[in-house]
Amino acid sequence: MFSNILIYFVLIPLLMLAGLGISRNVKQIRAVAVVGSTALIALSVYLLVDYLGQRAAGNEAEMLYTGSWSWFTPLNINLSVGVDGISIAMLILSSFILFTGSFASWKIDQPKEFFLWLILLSTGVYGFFISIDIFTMFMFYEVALIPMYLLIGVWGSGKKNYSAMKLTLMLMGGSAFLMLGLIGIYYHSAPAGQPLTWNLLEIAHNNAISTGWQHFLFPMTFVGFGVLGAMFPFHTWSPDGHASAPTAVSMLHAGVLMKLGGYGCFRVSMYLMPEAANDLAWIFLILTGISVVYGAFSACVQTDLKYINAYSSVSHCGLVLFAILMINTTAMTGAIMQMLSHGLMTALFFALIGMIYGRTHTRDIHEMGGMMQILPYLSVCYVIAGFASLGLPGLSGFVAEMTIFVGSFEQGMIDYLGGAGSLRLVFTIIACCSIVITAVYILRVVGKLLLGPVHDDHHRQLTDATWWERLSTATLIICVAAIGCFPNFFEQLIRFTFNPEFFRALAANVPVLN
Amino acid sequence: MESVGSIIAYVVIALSIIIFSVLAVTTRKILRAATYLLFALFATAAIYFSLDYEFLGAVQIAVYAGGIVVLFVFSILLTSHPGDNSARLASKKRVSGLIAAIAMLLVSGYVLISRCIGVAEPAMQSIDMQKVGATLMGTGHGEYLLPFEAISVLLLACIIGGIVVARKR
Amino acid sequence: MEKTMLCYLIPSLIMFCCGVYGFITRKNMIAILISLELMLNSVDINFVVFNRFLFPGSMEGMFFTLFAIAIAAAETALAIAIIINVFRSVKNVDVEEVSKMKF
Amino acid sequence: MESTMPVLILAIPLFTFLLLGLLGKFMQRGMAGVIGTSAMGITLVLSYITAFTYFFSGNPLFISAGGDRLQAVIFNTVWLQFTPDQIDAAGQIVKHGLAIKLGFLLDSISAMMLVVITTISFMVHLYSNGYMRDHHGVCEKGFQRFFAYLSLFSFSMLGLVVATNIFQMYIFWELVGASSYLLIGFYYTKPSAVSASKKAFIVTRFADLGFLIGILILSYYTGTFNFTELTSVPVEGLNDVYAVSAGTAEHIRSIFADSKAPLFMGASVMTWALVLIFMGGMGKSAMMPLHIWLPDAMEGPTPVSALIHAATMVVAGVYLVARLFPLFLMQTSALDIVTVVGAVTALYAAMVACAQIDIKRVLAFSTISQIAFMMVSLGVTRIAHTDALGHEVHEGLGYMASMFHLFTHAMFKALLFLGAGALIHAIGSNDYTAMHGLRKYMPVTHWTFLIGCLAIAGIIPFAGFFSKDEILTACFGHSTVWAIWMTLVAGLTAFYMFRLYFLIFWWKEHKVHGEHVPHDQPWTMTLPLIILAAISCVAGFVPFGNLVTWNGHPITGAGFFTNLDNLNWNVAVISLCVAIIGILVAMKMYRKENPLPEKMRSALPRLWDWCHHRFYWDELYMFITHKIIFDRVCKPIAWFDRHVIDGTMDSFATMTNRLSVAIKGLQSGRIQNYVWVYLLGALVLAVVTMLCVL
Repeated sequence: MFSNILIYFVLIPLLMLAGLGISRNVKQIRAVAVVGSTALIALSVYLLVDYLGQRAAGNEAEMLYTGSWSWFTPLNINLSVGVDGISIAMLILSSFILFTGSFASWKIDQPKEFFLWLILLSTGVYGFFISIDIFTMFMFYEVALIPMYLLIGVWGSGKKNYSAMKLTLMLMGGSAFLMLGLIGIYYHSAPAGQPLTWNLLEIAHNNAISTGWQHFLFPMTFVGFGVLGAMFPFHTWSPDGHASAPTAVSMLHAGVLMKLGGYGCFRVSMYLMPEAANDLAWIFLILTGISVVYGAFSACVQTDLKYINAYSSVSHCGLVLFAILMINTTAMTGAIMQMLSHGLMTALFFALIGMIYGRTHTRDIHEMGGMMQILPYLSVCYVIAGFASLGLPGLSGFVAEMTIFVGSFEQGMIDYLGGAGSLRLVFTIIACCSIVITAVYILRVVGKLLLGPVHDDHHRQLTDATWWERLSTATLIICVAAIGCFPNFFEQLIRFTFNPEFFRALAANVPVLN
Repeated sequence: MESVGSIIAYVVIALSIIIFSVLAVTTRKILRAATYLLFALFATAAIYFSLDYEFLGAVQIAVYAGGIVVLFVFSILLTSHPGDNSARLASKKRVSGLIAAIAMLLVSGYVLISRCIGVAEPAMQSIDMQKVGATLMGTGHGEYLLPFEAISVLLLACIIGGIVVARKR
Repeated sequence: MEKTMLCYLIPSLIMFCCGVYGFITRKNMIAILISLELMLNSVDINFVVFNRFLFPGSMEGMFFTLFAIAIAAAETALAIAIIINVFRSVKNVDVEEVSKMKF
Repeated sequence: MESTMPVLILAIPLFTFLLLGLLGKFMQRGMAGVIGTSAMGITLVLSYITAFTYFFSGNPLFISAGGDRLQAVIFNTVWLQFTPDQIDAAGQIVKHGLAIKLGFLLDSISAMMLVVITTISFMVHLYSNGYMRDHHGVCEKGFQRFFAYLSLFSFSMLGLVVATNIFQMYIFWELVGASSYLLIGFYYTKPSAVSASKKAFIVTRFADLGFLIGILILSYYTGTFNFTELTSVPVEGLNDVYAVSAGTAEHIRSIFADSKAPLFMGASVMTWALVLIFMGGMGKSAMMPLHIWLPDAMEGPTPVSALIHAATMVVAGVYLVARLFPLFLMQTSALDIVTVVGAVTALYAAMVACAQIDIKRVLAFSTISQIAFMMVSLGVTRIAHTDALGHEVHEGLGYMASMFHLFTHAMFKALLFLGAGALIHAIGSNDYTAMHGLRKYMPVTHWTFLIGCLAIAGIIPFAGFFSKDEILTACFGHSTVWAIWMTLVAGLTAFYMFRLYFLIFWWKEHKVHGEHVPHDQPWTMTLPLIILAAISCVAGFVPFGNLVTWNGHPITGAGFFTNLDNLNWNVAVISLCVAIIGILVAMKMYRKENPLPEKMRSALPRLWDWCHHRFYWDELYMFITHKIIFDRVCKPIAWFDRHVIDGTMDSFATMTNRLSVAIKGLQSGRIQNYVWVYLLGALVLAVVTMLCVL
């Protein structure tokens, strides 16, 4: 069991928990967090290199590093692990955000308990990304959700009890749908007479879910994961939750946890139920298409920095699901890119907002102004994050959005010219409009918050970023710029999975140019 | 045809059961309630005697009247001042109590009267103590060693529990 | 005039109903306990009566009553211990007032 | 040509940006200026060498045996692969997948643009070393940042013009937009600058939306982003060398025409694609109705206005149309739209420029008007035919004229802006009312400004004369109506420029306030003025007809004075007359202080108001964005989200809560209640059973 590298993604966080248990003072706690998260970065980068090596050596298997250990035999539940390029991308994302999140919570109250929950949360996240058994996947999913309640409820700000409760309840509501869907999948996972299984690959291989059942189970799982992916109209936990959450939790939540939704949607819903995906995509396409512009428009009139960013997350995460539903290689690649990109830049945003809030004790943009003169470092970082968000080339947002738009448009035209209706085309164009609206709200914030004269003279005494804040933000900016400058590397990493041989939903939708 | 004496005895017993039961739940002085209970229990013991269960009657008097009521009295003395009247009952509560009691009475009474009418008292030999003891200690069919042991353990547990709960901290 | 089974069962039923009434209406916990004893007692009578009238050859009813008396004693002892304990902490034996453990 | 030099042309400004951006605050301010300027100087030299090599070396990579100029892809690397290459069984690539590549396409227009950009950029760098200091020579706060941004802009603009594919162009298009945003908002403590920068970015972003959709349509049908595949054919025997070909464009048109849905809302899909792409150009080049950001963009430092908002970035739209010109030529309806937009904008901007007080605003509207000239010139270009005046109009004359005007306009408009900058620096105000009669105090500025005005008015032999003449010739070749229209605009141009000139330097004697006497600026500022003035004098003789044509095929012979030979004198005389009339009217009205302008204004109050308020476009936009989009769209959506969507979610919670409160009474914890309910329940059951059984 320990010869499988993936196990260490769960094992290291568990060791960190043990380390936290025995650490006595805040220095030891920080040391555990930093060392552990650095180890996780190292592990994920090593995994990436090794993975690329194996692929280069001609390993054509769908998932690598697979392993399976029996857990509960009567129901055939196993701890099955395996990764492909997408999981690896997500693992790297998680590691970096955990790393920067640890630095962002350098001065948190009750550090021991805080990190304990934070790391438990990330255990769930890692477990989710490495699992290919949908039961353990679901279990890790729940492990990731529960600590959120305490993290927001205890360390949050504002109406934290309400927000924590709302977030947890809505996500749990989603889980209820999800569980129904997953159990349904289990009972149709194999043809009659063969043993049932939870294993993703086996279910996909068996291809035994009848179309009728798919039509029932697809919406269940898609909505279940979609709630976490902030899909309209199940997104309202996001603004309140993010607004109340402490910095690192916002970062992890928007940066990684919301990606669980998108990842689950494509790994479970789209992957296991291709026929339903093709048949029912239009419903969710409309919802996610609405998410994209709706979130952006809502962000335009918010005054709380975190609300602005939460609505922008709704818009960007909507784009992820939107692109997944295009069932087009390019668009889906773009969706994963967008997950990476949004994860990093929204973490950066939340980190910066947390740092500014920690100094000014307000998040209302009308009560601040001219921060560029007072906090130049943080302000410049904020501008960079803003540029990434509005899709400036050279930063990650651009490549993700463009890949999505190109793919979506292609699929839209294929539909339109092929007589399959113009829904995809119309919604692609509507989604494209978000680049303008995004620019509006980002520049509005930048103009009000950072530029212009200093609004409040008390703010003149504030000090700029400390070293740990600089480290945290600089790391994220470098990641954002790395994706933005060398996108092809990531695209190639991701693209392998979107092979119609593996991904049956695509088979019905192979692009044909004219 | 029964002897007049036994009929009179029966009437006295039945009346005292009814009267003391009613009094026990309606009096506002708790100590009196315990006393009425005592009389009701004695009357019950009398029923047992009249039905030829002498041993049972003896146990009833010894355990119930002798043990439990004394416990009641002690606890009443411990928890209330003599002469205290309990508050008047809210009429809502009394009505609901009456509804429940009368409904119970009507339904059960109807069943009893419609079903059990006219079952005469068959002849029965008086049960001697030896048989009781043998039955209690036996392990065969219709014998009660296991429940007996269970009761013993229960009583022990109760003793310990009572001590633990009531012990001063 | 013959003493039928009904002659015993009716007083027992009335006793039971009194117990019910008392149990529902009384506020003093000891009074409630007294009501409970009344109900138990009436059930005991029923057992004995049924045994005596319907199955005169066997002793099940009697033994059941015997055990019931023993258990009732145990239960009462424990209940009174609890009541005294409650009284110590809240200076009251009113069942309405003892609501700290509720919800 | 080895590819190090082109790489360096792009890499040096980028590196300078990173250097100054990251380490700028650790260096002395003046040092940053020196680094930025010298880096730009190196880029200038490299670009000149590259352009010279391209135009004059006779290298077969750049010029065909028949004398046609070719397109050479110096390098091209995949940056982002969208769809994989299709590979056949033998491992050969059958069809390239859709991919964004980054590369360097050297052809006549990109070489020309390299020269323009680096020249102006270098001048502006040099000039900024003087301009961005106060009167004591102390550098302004943010000096390093300023040069970093300038380097970023230069990098982006160079990347834009050498793009090998339309998506690379889009990438750098966005980057110039961002650097423009940063530079307009350079004085970020000034609210007006902040809102101007925001406006510029958002308006151009809106236009870019059209550009993006246009790209998506075009790339879907053609399966490529590459200019060389859209407009050119490979040259036999040479790698990565292409010749512009109408045949390829015709092929592209047939792809659209043969598709399943060739029409969309009555117009062909290709027209839609081209018009949407042109919309991007309209945004960047400030064509009506997307022009509103440019006047406000004057909030930026004046050198920035000279570089970005006069000479380089704003002509990106023209460049874009020129880049895809073969496609436009195949779809003349798109060209007609270009013409109409250009012509309307030209007149509009010229009228507005006549009624502005802020000298930079006058120049800004003049820029809009002049760019519109270039657009019109592109729009009227057709294949060879005989014009209304009986002259043979060469195929692609308008294209050549447009590029020519782009080149000359860049020089003289940068000159005018830098001159205006010198005035503003000296006076400390943007209004001509604070200037008047400065000719004696600032002679260098005065003479160079005059040269700029003569050039833009189109007086022989200054640069503007030749290029404007070619444009008007092309217009006459296409349509007399547009030709007359544009000639009138040319007259108006002469009028408003000289109105500006006279109001600044004549009108009345300058009142000197206190000790501060306006004077010429230090050499770093005057030298660029002189150089640009010199270029403006001679740029008209550059044989563009030989160097820059739409298909690389020279229109005219080589040689320095060929432009004079090739003049269409009929048109030239008309335009000269119109220009001189314009100048004379301006002279009459503004040379000496007199009541004539006031009379004119009161005679036509409505016209003055409309022109002065720019035909109320800004108010209209304000109304649309604030009153409609913000108040009628965003706020209701936000309200809807909070109250309807969130309210629904909350009401689920409240309902559950109410329900549990309601049920809670049942679970009262009172044993007596339980007993009561239990007993009655049991009795009811008993009764029911009895009724059923009995």
